Amino acid sequence: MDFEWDPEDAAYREELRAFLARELPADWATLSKDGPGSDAQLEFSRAFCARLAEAGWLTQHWPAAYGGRDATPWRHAVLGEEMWAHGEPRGSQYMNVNWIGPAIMQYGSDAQKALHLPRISAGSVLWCQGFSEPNAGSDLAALRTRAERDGDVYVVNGQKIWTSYCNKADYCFLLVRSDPESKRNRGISVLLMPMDLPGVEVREIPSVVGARYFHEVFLSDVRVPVACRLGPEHEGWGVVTYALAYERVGAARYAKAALVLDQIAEHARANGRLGDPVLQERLAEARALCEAARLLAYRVIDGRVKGQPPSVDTNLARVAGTEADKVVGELALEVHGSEALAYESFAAANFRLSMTAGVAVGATEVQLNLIAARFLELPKGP
Amino acid sequence: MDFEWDPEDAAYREELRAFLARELPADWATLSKDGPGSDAQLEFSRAFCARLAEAGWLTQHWPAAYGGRDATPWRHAVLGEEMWAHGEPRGSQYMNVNWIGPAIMQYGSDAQKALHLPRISAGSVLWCQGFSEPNAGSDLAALRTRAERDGDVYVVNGQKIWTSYCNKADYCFLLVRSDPESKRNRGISVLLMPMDLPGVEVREIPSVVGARYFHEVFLSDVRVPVACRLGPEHEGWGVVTYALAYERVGAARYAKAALVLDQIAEHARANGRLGDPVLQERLAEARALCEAARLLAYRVIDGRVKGQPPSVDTNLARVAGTEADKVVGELALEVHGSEALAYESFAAANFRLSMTAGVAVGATEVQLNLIAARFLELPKGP
Amino acid sequence: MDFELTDDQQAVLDGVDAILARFAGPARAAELAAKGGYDDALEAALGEAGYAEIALGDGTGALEAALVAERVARAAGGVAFAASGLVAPLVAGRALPGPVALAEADEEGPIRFAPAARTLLVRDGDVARWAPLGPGDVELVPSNFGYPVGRVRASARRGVESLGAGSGRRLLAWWRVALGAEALGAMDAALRFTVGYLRQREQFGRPLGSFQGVQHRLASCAVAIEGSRWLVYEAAAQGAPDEAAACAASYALAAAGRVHRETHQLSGAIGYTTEHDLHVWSMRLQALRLELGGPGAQLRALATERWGAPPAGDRR
Amino acid sequence: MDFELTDDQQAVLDGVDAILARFAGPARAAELAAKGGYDDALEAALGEAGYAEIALGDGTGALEAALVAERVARAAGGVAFAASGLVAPLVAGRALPGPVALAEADEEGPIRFAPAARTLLVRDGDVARWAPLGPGDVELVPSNFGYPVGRVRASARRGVESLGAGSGRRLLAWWRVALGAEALGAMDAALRFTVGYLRQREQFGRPLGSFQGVQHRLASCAVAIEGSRWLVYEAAAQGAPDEAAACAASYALAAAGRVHRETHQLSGAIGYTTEHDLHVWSMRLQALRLELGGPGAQLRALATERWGAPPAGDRR
Repeated sequence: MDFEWDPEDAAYREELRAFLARELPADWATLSKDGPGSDAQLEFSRAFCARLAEAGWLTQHWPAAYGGRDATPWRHAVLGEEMWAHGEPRGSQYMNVNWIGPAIMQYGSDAQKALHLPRISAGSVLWCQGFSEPNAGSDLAALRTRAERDGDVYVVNGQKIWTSYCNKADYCFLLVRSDPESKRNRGISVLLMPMDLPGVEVREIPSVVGARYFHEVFLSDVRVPVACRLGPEHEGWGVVTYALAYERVGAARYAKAALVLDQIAEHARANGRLGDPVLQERLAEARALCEAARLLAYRVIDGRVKGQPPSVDTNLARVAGTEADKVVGELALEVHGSEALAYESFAAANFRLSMTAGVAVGATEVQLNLIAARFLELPKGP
Repeated sequence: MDFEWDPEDAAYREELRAFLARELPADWATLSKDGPGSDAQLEFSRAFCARLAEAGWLTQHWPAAYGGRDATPWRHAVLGEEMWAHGEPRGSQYMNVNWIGPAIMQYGSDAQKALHLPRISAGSVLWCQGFSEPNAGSDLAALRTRAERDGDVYVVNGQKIWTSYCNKADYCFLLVRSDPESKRNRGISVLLMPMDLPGVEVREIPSVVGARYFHEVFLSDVRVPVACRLGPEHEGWGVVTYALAYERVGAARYAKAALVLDQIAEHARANGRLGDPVLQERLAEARALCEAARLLAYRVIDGRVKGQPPSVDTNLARVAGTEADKVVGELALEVHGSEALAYESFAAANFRLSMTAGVAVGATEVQLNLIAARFLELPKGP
Repeated sequence: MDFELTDDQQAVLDGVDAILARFAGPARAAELAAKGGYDDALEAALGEAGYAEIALGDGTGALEAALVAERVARAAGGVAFAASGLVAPLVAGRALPGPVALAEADEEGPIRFAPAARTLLVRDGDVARWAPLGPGDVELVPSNFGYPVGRVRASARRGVESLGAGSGRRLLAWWRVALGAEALGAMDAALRFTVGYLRQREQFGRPLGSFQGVQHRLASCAVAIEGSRWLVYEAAAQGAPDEAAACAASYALAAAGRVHRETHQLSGAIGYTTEHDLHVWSMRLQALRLELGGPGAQLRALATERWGAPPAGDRR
Repeated sequence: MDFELTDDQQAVLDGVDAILARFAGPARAAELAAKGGYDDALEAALGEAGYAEIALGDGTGALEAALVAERVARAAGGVAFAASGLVAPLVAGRALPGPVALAEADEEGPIRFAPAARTLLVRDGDVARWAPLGPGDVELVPSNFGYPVGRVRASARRGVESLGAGSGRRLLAWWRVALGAEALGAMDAALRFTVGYLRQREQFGRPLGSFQGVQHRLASCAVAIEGSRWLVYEAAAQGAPDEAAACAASYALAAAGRVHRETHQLSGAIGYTTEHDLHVWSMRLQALRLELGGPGAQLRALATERWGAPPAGDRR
């Protein structure tokens, strides 16, 4: 066992922080208040990711064959932590580089690779994911959006919901049921659908979390070329499973939570309340949760470095990350008191984003089920 | 709505407190440390209950026809609170007067009434309850102890477990399966079994809670006269349901917890720590839990006064009472620190007894199931 | 002792429910919240029916006022009834010109209902003061916690007329009861919404509400809500004794945090959209927890009242 | 970064597991606990195999000692390895005559392992002192928290030899890591016992462990235990930095409280009898929470280390 960062990774973190200090605008705190899905942040991400790409860091973890640098998962984790801690200036593009690109490398045709990978690694394209449906939340296999083959195209009809980022997206990583007779996780295909096709309609779902956070995507007789299908027909479940295995580390929510927590402590100090023992204990509890979440996430990265198959470590890390995020969000409210009533306040902004923790990464209940089954080996209920 | 005590009930409480101040020995705190099941306390209860009976209070809530005074459930609740707050000096006899007596009044033969009721109301007899079995915990209907009819007697074979008080008991309120072909809650009978019959063997289960807290009762070819059966043969489930409806108010754990909490606060004050905000908040949280449990229990009493059928209010009150008891028990440990390591310490004694809260009154999980089904009307799982 | 509504109390609530059915409800609340508005129509309807005077009425009093405040919160009514109809009359001994907003003299943050209030009732140490609020006194603050909120000029926060020695303490106690009643109503509605949603919402082939993991968490919320109910009712019925008031607020605000967390966790994404109703109540629950020093201040007050613990100051 | 045991570490643990399989386990623990005894046989076996020197060994150090302390706790070993084999050598720079008991100069309560200890290592402000313990120095105190405990005479608690400036701080940090390691081992075993019991125990026609309400609570415990694991390992590997040590102890002692509560609640009555094993670990978890000022003191220390929060004193 070894808990020290490789000196080069540690040096990289410093370099990255200097980069962020240079590249993030002075009003970044205001700009990023509505989260990575806001118009402002999505727009910003195009310029920012281009700069990251220039520095060679945007897709550094990709194989050299696809323009990457074969950087280790640890190096990539440093990037992820620093990005999340700073409000994810990559906007939605963390999805592009983390799992959409790798899925295309694995399953894409030459044409698909040529079309998508250079744009992703240049930081100039925005994607969204079309997974959830009104009657299939955490239960992906219940999806109903149909894609009927009509010669060279699929005619797609259905509805996706809770989609983030899609108001500005160029493409959608879309799950459809291509075999109408199929059940559950069979008969599903993945389409790399251009968002500007006729019949694609995006509607914002107004939300207390912030503007442009959630959307519905209505698909009415959308004619998607068969050439847009990623991987074999009807076997999209395998594609998704592969892609999400890349996502197993998940967002470094703990890094964001730890930074917010430091800011809460700073606020308390500035207001002369850091001497209050109750506050000290609450801050410390939250800090310990962030640290535990960090190490549980590192355990997942370690498994990935070693080429181990995805394991229950991911579920443990997600439950811990969610808890840390929520506790910090609630603590921000409590420490800021009635000032937190203001929409623009630091505390309210953090609370809004933390409210969605545990839903966004797949309901915590599903994670707990998996821990019970795989880690504790408890018998399945009826 | 009215939240004031009837002046007569309030006056009665004062009278009762004066009585307790007179009757409880100076070393009562030490004597009662191992809980109502300890030898010392069971022994003490014979003298104490006799004095309560003399005062006319032991079975004041019984009908006048059976030597009671037709006291209201509120009056009886005052007695229950004061007894629990003072470590239940009635020992196991609270069961006698609360539900064993009433069940005999309802279902007993004239001979059974004549035999048992005068002794119960005089405070001179000890009972135990033979419900739980090694493979039937909170699931009473799974019981297996067999009673085979052989002329005028039942031949009883089986095993009861987690039985409290039975080391000194004169009688056992015993659940048996009288119809060997029956399943679940059919074919069960209740026997009022003398504990001195041949074939009854009691073994203490050593426990961290305290000496003589739990026992096993082995029943080997015990010949129990049919005349000891309470109510119709094979229809004991109805008898038990009736009896336990009397128990719906349950022990006034909140009264004990509130008193212990005051003692914890007193200890903190004596040690100059009552100014610590963390301790203040923890004490207050526990106090609020005790008060909520008190009022939820009162709601149950109110329903009983009004002749309403038993309801989910009982389950709400039990969950709240259990939580209050546990939180106070843990807080006692925390406030007393390493002094609590000593077996004889106030904190350790309270913690041990509070550990069993929620198990003794029917597992909290079962209560939560019932609240979900009856109060929230959530659909039943498979 | 009697834990059931009298016929008169039932009649009061039937009346208020009828008004709320017409003038309140989550849809109306969401509409008002979008523009930070106040529900003048509901206020007028309650006033016409005589509910503004219920706390000092003939045969009605604090308990009835608390019951109405709970109902208004349950229906997500966009009026300051808890302050105007419960706290103000019981502290001042007479109705003050409504709507009333409640403030602490040294608290500078946004104040609930201030943008619509005609009267500010201020706790200033041991006395309560009140003052009329003029148009220039309040600055509207954008917020999405379900209430119109605004900052009140420091001069206006000092109040004009003192209500006498001890009135500060009475204000504190009634304010706590009011917070408890409002939290109770909102929690009750938030839980009912969530239960209704989970009863019909299917996942993995059966209703989410049939999963035991879900059921136990909802059942624990039910215990917390029913506990809050009786603590609030008892404190109101007994005239808000300091200890009982602090106890009711302590318990109810803790329950509010739990109910917020659990209802959102179990409702998933629909909890965050303004197209479903949960947020109407859940965000208000958080707002109530931001008032009067928060849950911690109520707990400390309870410790002081119960055991004479030395006042430890607020956490903020 | 590497989160897996090296081959050498695995060999160390295989060795200690073999010894523990022979000399420890819950049955042996219960037998010793009944008489407040110390496991001299286990101590001797660990000593012969060289584990007493592992913290300052050739190619082994604090992390290996913490791993062994965890294993000893998991097997409910009745020896003071965490103090003797982890804390003492890392604070003193050499092994002290074992068994070692740890004390705070101003704490008068019973001390774990004091009845059997030959050395008392005392934190006295900024310095650590140690002293040999003689037969008259310790009074055995009956206890059922799973450890032999005793009161040490005030004169003996003052210690004899100072380990120099800063040694008090080092003692505090290593003591925290040791508490974390012991809690981790005991929690892990308590959860495993409970999971095993609930897998086979049937109620209402199916294994209790198949109920989702049960599963979610056990899964939450698993998260808390695995979180404790990495915090303890990291703090040990990094040489017990003050902040990391306080963080590991804070998290692990909170987890210990939760695991105690949940394992007992879910195990029901069998948790209370000495005829099943749960109490062997669960009662020890509570004892660990009574040490060094309890969970609150670790949290306050973490706040001080992390944010320079003014020391707030202990709660007791």
